[in-house]
Amino acid sequence: MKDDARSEMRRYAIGAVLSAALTLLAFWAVMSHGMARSTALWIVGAAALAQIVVQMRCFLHVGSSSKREDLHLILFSLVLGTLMVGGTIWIMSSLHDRMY
Amino acid sequence: MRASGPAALRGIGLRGVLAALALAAAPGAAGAQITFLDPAGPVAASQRDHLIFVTGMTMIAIVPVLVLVPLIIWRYHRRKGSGRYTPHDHLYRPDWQFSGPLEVVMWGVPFAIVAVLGWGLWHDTMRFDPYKPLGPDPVEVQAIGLDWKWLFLYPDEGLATLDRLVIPEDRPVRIALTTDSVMQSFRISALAGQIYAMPGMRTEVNVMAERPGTMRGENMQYSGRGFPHQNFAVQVLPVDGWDEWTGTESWRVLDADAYAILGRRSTASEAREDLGLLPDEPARFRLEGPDLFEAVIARYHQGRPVPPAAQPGSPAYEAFAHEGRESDG
Amino acid sequence: MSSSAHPGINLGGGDPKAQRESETPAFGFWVFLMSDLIIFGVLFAHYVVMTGARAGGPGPSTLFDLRSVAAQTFLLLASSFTYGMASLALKHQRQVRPVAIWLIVTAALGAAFVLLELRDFVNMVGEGGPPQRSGFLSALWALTGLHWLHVTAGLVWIATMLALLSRFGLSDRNKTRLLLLGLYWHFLDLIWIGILSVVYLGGLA
Amino acid sequence: MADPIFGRLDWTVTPFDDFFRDPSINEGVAAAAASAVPLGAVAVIAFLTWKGLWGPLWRDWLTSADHKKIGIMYFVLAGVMMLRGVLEGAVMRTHQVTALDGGVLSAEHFAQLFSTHGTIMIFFVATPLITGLMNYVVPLQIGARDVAFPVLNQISLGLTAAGAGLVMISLVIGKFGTGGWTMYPPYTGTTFSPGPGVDYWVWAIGISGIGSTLAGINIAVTIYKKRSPGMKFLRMPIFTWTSLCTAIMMIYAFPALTVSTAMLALDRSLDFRFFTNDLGGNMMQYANIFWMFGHPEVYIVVLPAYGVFSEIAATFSAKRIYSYNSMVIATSAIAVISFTVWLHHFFTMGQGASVNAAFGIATMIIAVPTGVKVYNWMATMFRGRVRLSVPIIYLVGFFFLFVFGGLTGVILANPTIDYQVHNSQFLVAHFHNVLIPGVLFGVLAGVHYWFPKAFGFRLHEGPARLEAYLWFGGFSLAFLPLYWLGLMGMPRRSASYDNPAFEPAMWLAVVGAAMVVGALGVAIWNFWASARDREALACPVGDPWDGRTLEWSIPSPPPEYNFYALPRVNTVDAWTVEKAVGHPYEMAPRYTDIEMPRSTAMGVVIGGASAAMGFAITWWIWWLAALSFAVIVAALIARAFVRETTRTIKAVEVEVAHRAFLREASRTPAVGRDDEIAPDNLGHARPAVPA
Ligand code: HEA
Ligand code: HEA
Ligand code: CUA
Ligand SMILES: [Cu+2]
Repeated sequence: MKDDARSEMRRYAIGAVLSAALTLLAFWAVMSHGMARSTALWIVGAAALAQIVVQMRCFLHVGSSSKREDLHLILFSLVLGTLMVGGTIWIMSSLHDRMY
Repeated sequence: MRASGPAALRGIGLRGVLAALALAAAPGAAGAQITFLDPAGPVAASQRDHLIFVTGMTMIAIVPVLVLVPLIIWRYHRRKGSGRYTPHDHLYRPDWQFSGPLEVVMWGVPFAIVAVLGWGLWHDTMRFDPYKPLGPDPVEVQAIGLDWKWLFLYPDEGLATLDRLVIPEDRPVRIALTTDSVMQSFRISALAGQIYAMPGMRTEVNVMAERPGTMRGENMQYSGRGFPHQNFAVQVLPVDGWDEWTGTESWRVLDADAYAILGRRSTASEAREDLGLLPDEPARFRLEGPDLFEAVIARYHQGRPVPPAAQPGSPAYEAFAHEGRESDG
Repeated sequence: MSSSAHPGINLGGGDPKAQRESETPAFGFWVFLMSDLIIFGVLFAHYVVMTGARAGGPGPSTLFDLRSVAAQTFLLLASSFTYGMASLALKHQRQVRPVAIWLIVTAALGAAFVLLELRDFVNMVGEGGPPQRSGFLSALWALTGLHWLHVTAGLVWIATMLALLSRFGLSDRNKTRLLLLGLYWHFLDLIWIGILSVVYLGGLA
Repeated sequence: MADPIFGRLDWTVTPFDDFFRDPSINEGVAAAAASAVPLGAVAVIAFLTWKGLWGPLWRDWLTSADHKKIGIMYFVLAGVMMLRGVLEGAVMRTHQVTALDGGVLSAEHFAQLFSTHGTIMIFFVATPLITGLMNYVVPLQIGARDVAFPVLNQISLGLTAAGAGLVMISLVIGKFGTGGWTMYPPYTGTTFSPGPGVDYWVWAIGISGIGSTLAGINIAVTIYKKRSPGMKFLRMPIFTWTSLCTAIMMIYAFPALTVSTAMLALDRSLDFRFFTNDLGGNMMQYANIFWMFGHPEVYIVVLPAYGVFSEIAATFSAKRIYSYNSMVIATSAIAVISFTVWLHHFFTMGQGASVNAAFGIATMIIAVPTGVKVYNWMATMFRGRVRLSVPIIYLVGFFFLFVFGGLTGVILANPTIDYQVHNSQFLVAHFHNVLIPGVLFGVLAGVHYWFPKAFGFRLHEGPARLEAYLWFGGFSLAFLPLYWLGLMGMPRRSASYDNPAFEPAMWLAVVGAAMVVGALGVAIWNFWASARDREALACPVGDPWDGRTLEWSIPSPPPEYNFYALPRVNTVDAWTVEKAVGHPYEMAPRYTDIEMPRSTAMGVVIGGASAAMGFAITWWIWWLAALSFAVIVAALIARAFVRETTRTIKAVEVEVAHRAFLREASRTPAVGRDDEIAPDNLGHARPAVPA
C-alpha cells in the first residue's frame, strides 16, 4: 500500500519534471534565435508530441494496462481529428493557391 | 444536336434519349441552349458523355436489384398455410446465412465498378480542371457578380456588358470570376460547369464554343430575392462578327456612378431602367480604366472594414443609395 | 491498480465498489472529452488556415508576450501536478482534508493562469488586436478564448467540488466526480500544450 | 436602437402586422401559418386542462428519465415538426406550379419556406426520429434496464425541443432566415441579413446540436457498457450495430456543427471576422466546417434506417440475416469513410483537380458497402419465407426507389458532372430520393414494427398498406421529375422560372406532393383508428411478429425496468434460438433489487432556459440571456447536491410481476404466421422453426 503510493508519487514527479524540461526545450528553440525557423518548428512540434505522450502516461495513466476500448477511443479520435485537420489544411491551401 | 462522325453513330441509345429530353425543354428558352445535354462546346460535351458512362456502368450493379427483388418475392413469399419448417424443405432454409462465392460477387462487383468509375473520374477531373486553358491565346473576360446581375468586362477590348456575354466562335475564352456581393456560382451549362465566385477572391473557368448561337448562363447559388432572374445570354459570334462587335464604339462609360447603380439590389432589367437605357438598347459600356476587376477585389483587402453602407448588395447600401438618389433629384 | 483501469481512474483495488461505479461515468466522460477535442481540433485547423489573414492588423510578434505565456504554461503544468497529488490523497489517504487542500492549491494555480491570460487579452486589445480586427485575430481569440473558458469552468467545478466534499465527504459519487474532474483538468493541460506550440511558439519561431 | 428591456422586439415583428398592411395571398399564408402555432398551443392547453392531464403529463412524461418514454417523446416532437415541414413542402410545390414568371408567394417568403423546411426536416424530423428510435430500441435489444445516463438523456431531449421551439417561435415573432438549411455566409452575415432570422437558425441549431452530441455519447456508452451478460459485440442485433456507428458519428460530427454555428454567431453578435467579406474573413471555411458535419449527418440519419431494414428483412423472412459479419463491416466502413468525403458538397469552390478527384473517389467508395448491404437484404429474403407485411412493403419500396437515389449520388460524386448539376433541381431530387425512401421509409417500417412493443397493440394493416402505396406513388411523382428539371438547368431554391416547358413537371410534382400529404393523413387516421380498436389489436405477450431479438421476449408495453432478470446471451438472434431450442417464458433462478432513476425536472429546466437564452440573444435582450445562462449553471450545480437520485424496486415485486406475465403467456395460445394480423395474435408466437 505505502509502496504503491510512493511509486505513484514518483510517476507524477517524473511526469512533471519531464514536462517542464520539454517545455523549456521548446521555449529555448524559439527564443535562442540562432536556429532556422523550420528547425525551431520541428523541435517545438516534437517536444509537444513528447509532452503529450508523457502527460498521457504519467498523469492520465493511459498505457498498456488501460482498457482496450479506451485505447480504441483515443486512437479513433486521433484518426478522425487528423482527417479533419489535415483535410482542412489541404483543401484550404489548394484554394489559397488558386485564388490570388 | 450536333451529329458529326462517330458521335452520330453513337447518337442512338442513351445519348439519343438525353437529346430528346433536352429537346423537350428547348422551345421555352427561345432557341437558347440551356443544358449540357445539348452541348455547344467540348467541355460540356465531355460532361454529357461522362454522365452517360457513369449511368451505364452503375446499371450493372443496379439492374440486378430491380430484376431480382420481384423474382425473390415471387418465389419465396409465404403462402397461406405453408406451415412450419420441415427438414427437407427445398425452398425454405432458415439457417442459410453464408456463401463464399456470393460474398465475392457482392463485394467484388461493386468494387470493380467503383474502380472503373474512379479511374474515369480521376482522368476527367484532371483533364477538365476549369482552370486549365482550352488552347493558346484565349479571349480574356472578367465577370463580376452583383445582386442580381452579371457584369462582364473585356479588358483587352476596353468594353463591358451587362447581362450578356459576347464571345467568338472556336476560340478559347478565359473567364475570371469575382463578386461584389455575396457568394455566387457562375455557370453556362451548354459550355461548361459552374464555379463559385466570391468577394475579394478570383476564381476562373475556361470555356470554348464550337459554333455560333445563343446559350443561357446563370448564377446557381441562392443570393436573395432576385436570384431566379440572375441569368444572362451568351452570344457566340462567328470570328468576323466578333471583330465587328469589338470594333464598334460604345458611347456609355462605366464610371463610378454607373457602377454604383449596378451595385444596388436589382435585377438586370431594373438596373437597365435605373441606368436610363432604352428598351432594346444593348447594355454596353466603355471601360474607363483597365483595372475595374482588380479594384473590386482590392476593396476587400484594404485592411479597413467595408461598412454595410458601402457594401453593394446589402440592405444598408440600398437605403444609402436610395437616399443618395432622392437628394440628387 | 487493477489490471484494466480506465485512464485517469486511480482508486485502485483498495476501493473496488467505488471503482466499479465510476467505470461508466469515466468512460462516458472520456467520450465527451474526445468530442470536445474535435472542437479544439477544428479551431486549430481554422487558426492554421487563417494565420495569413491579418488584413493589416497586428500579428504574433506584436501581440504575444512570451514571458507571460511561459508563466501561464508553468502555472498550468504545476496545477496538473497538484491535481495528481489530490488524486493520490484520495486513493491512499482517504480523508477529505488533504484532498481539499490539494484542490485549493490547484484552484489557486488555475486562477493565477486565468488572471494572467486575462491580462494578456486586455493587452491585446490595447495593442489594436481585438477579435474584430481581422480574420486572424478572430481565429486566435476563438481558440485561446475557448480554452480560457474551459479553465474558468474548471474553477467553478473545483469550487462546487469543495462544497460537495464538505457536504457529503468522500462518498462514492464524490470520488467519481473527483476522477472526472481530474480527467478534465489534465485534458486542459494537453490542449494548452497544443496552443503553446501552435499559436505562441509556432507564431514567433 | 435596442431597448434595454425588450431588445429589438416590438409589435411590428409579427406577420399579422404585415397582413394588415398588405392583405395578399402571400401575407395571408404567412399569417395563417403564424396563427396555427398559438392556436395549436391554445388547443393543446385547453385539451389538457379539460381532461385534467397536466399532472400525468408532468409526472409520467416530462420529468421521466425512462428511455422508452424519452424515445416516444422524441417521436412526438418530430411528428409535430414534421406536420409543419410537410405542409411547407406542399406549399412550396403549390407555389412552384404557379411560378412561371411569378408565383403566389413572394420570393422572400419562398426562401423562408425552403430554409425552415430544410432545417426542420434534417434537424427536427429526421434526427429526432432516429434518436428516438435508438433510444427506445437499443436498451431493449441489448438487454439493459436503461441508457447509461438517464438524466443526460432527458437533457438531450430538452435541448432538441428547445431548438424546435425556437424554430416554431420564429413563425410568429419575426421571420426565419433565408439562407437555406446550410446558411452560407456572407449572405447570412449581418451585412446582408441584419434581421433576427439567421439568429433564430443559429441558436436553434446550436442548442439542439449540443443535445444531439450528448445523445450520441449516451447511446455509444450504453452500448459499450450496458450490454447484458454474454452479449459480445458480434452478438448484437444489426440495428444496435448501426446505432453504435451512428452514435459514434454524432460524437465526432456534431462538434463541427457546433463550431461553425458558434463562429457564425460570433460574427453576427460580436462582430467577429470569421466569414465576412472584409478584414480577412474567409467564407470558404464555413462551407468546409459545416460539411465536415453535414455529410456525416446524412449517414447519421440513414444508418439506423438501414438497421431497421436488417431487422425486418430477417424477421419477416423468418430467417437469419445473411452474412452478419459483412453487414457489420459494411456498416462500420460507411461510418468511417463518411468522414473523408465532405468536400463533395463544394467541388465547385475552385480547389485543385487532385483535391476534387481524391474526395470524389472517396465518395464513390461508399457505394461499395452500401451495395453490399442492399444485396445482403436480398440474400436474407432469398430462401426465406417472406411475409409481405407492411414493413416488408417498405423494404421493397426502398429497393426500387433508393437505388436511384444512390445512383444519382454516384453521379454527383464525379466532379466534372457535379460542376453541371450542383445547386440544381437534380440535387434536390437526389437528396429527397435518399432521405424519403431511405430514412423515412426505414422509420415508417420501424414504427410499424415496434409500435406494438411500445403500446401493446398493433396498427391496422390495411390503412398502413394504403399509406405505403401512397408514399411510393406520391414520392415518385413529386421528386423523379425534378431530375429532368435539374438536367435542364433549373437551379434549386428558385422562386420562379421562365421556361414554360418546366410547367408539366411542376404539375406532376404537385400531384405527388398532394398524394404524400394524403399518406400522412392516412397515417394519422391509422394511429387514431388503431388506438380506438386497441382491444382487438392487443398483443400483451409482446411477440407479435415471431421476433428474433431480446426486445420481443418481454411484455408489451415493457415494464419500466425492461427485463425481470437480465437475460444471458450466447448467440445472435438470441430470442429465436431461445424459442427453438431453449426455454422461453421461464422464471429466472434469482431476482435482485433494481435501481431505477427518479424523475427529475432537469430536462425541462435546461431545455426551457436554453430556449429562453436563444430567444434573448436573437432579439438582443441581454438581461434575459444572462439570466437564462445563470439558471442553466445553477441547475447543473444544484443537481450535484441532490442525494436521492434513484429508487429501488424490490426483488419480490419483480418476481411477482414476472410470475403474472408468465401466467399470461402460458394462457395465451401461440399463433402461427397465418394468423399474424388476425385478432388472435396476442403476441405469443408459434416459432417457425420447431425444436
Ligand atoms: C428528411 C428530409 C426531408 C423530407 C422528408 C422532405 C420532404 C419534402 N420536401 Fe424537402 N427538402 C429537404 C429535406 C426534406 N424534404 C432539404 C434538406 C431541403 C433543402 C433546403 C434548402 O434548400 O436549404 C429541401 C427542399 C425542398 C424544396 C425546395 C427545393 C428547391 O430548392 O427548389 C422543396 C420544393 O418543393 C421540397 C419539397 C418537399 C416535399 C413536397 C416534401 C414532402 O411533402 C414529402 C413527404 C414527406 C413527409 C410527408 C414526411 C412524412 C413522415 C412520416 C409520415 C413519418 C411519420 C412517422 C411518425 C411521426 C411516427 N423540399
Ligand atoms: C440520407 C441521406 C443521404 C444519403 C444516404 C446519401 C447518399 C449518397 N450521396 Fe448524397 N446528399 C444528401 C443526402 C444523402 N446522400 C443531401 C441532403 C445532399 C444535399 C445537401 C444540400 O446541398 O442541401 C446530398 C448531396 C450529395 C452530393 C453533393 C452534390 C452537390 O452539392 O453538388 C454528393 C456528391 O457526391 C452526394 C453523393 C452521395 C453518394 C455517393 C451517396 C451514396 O451513399 C449512395 C450509395 C448507394 C447506392 C450507390 C445504391 C445502392 C448500391 C447498389 C445497389 C450497388 C452498388 C452500386 C454501385 C457500385 C454504383 N450527395
Ligand atoms: Cu473563395 Cu477563395
Ligand atoms: Cu454528402
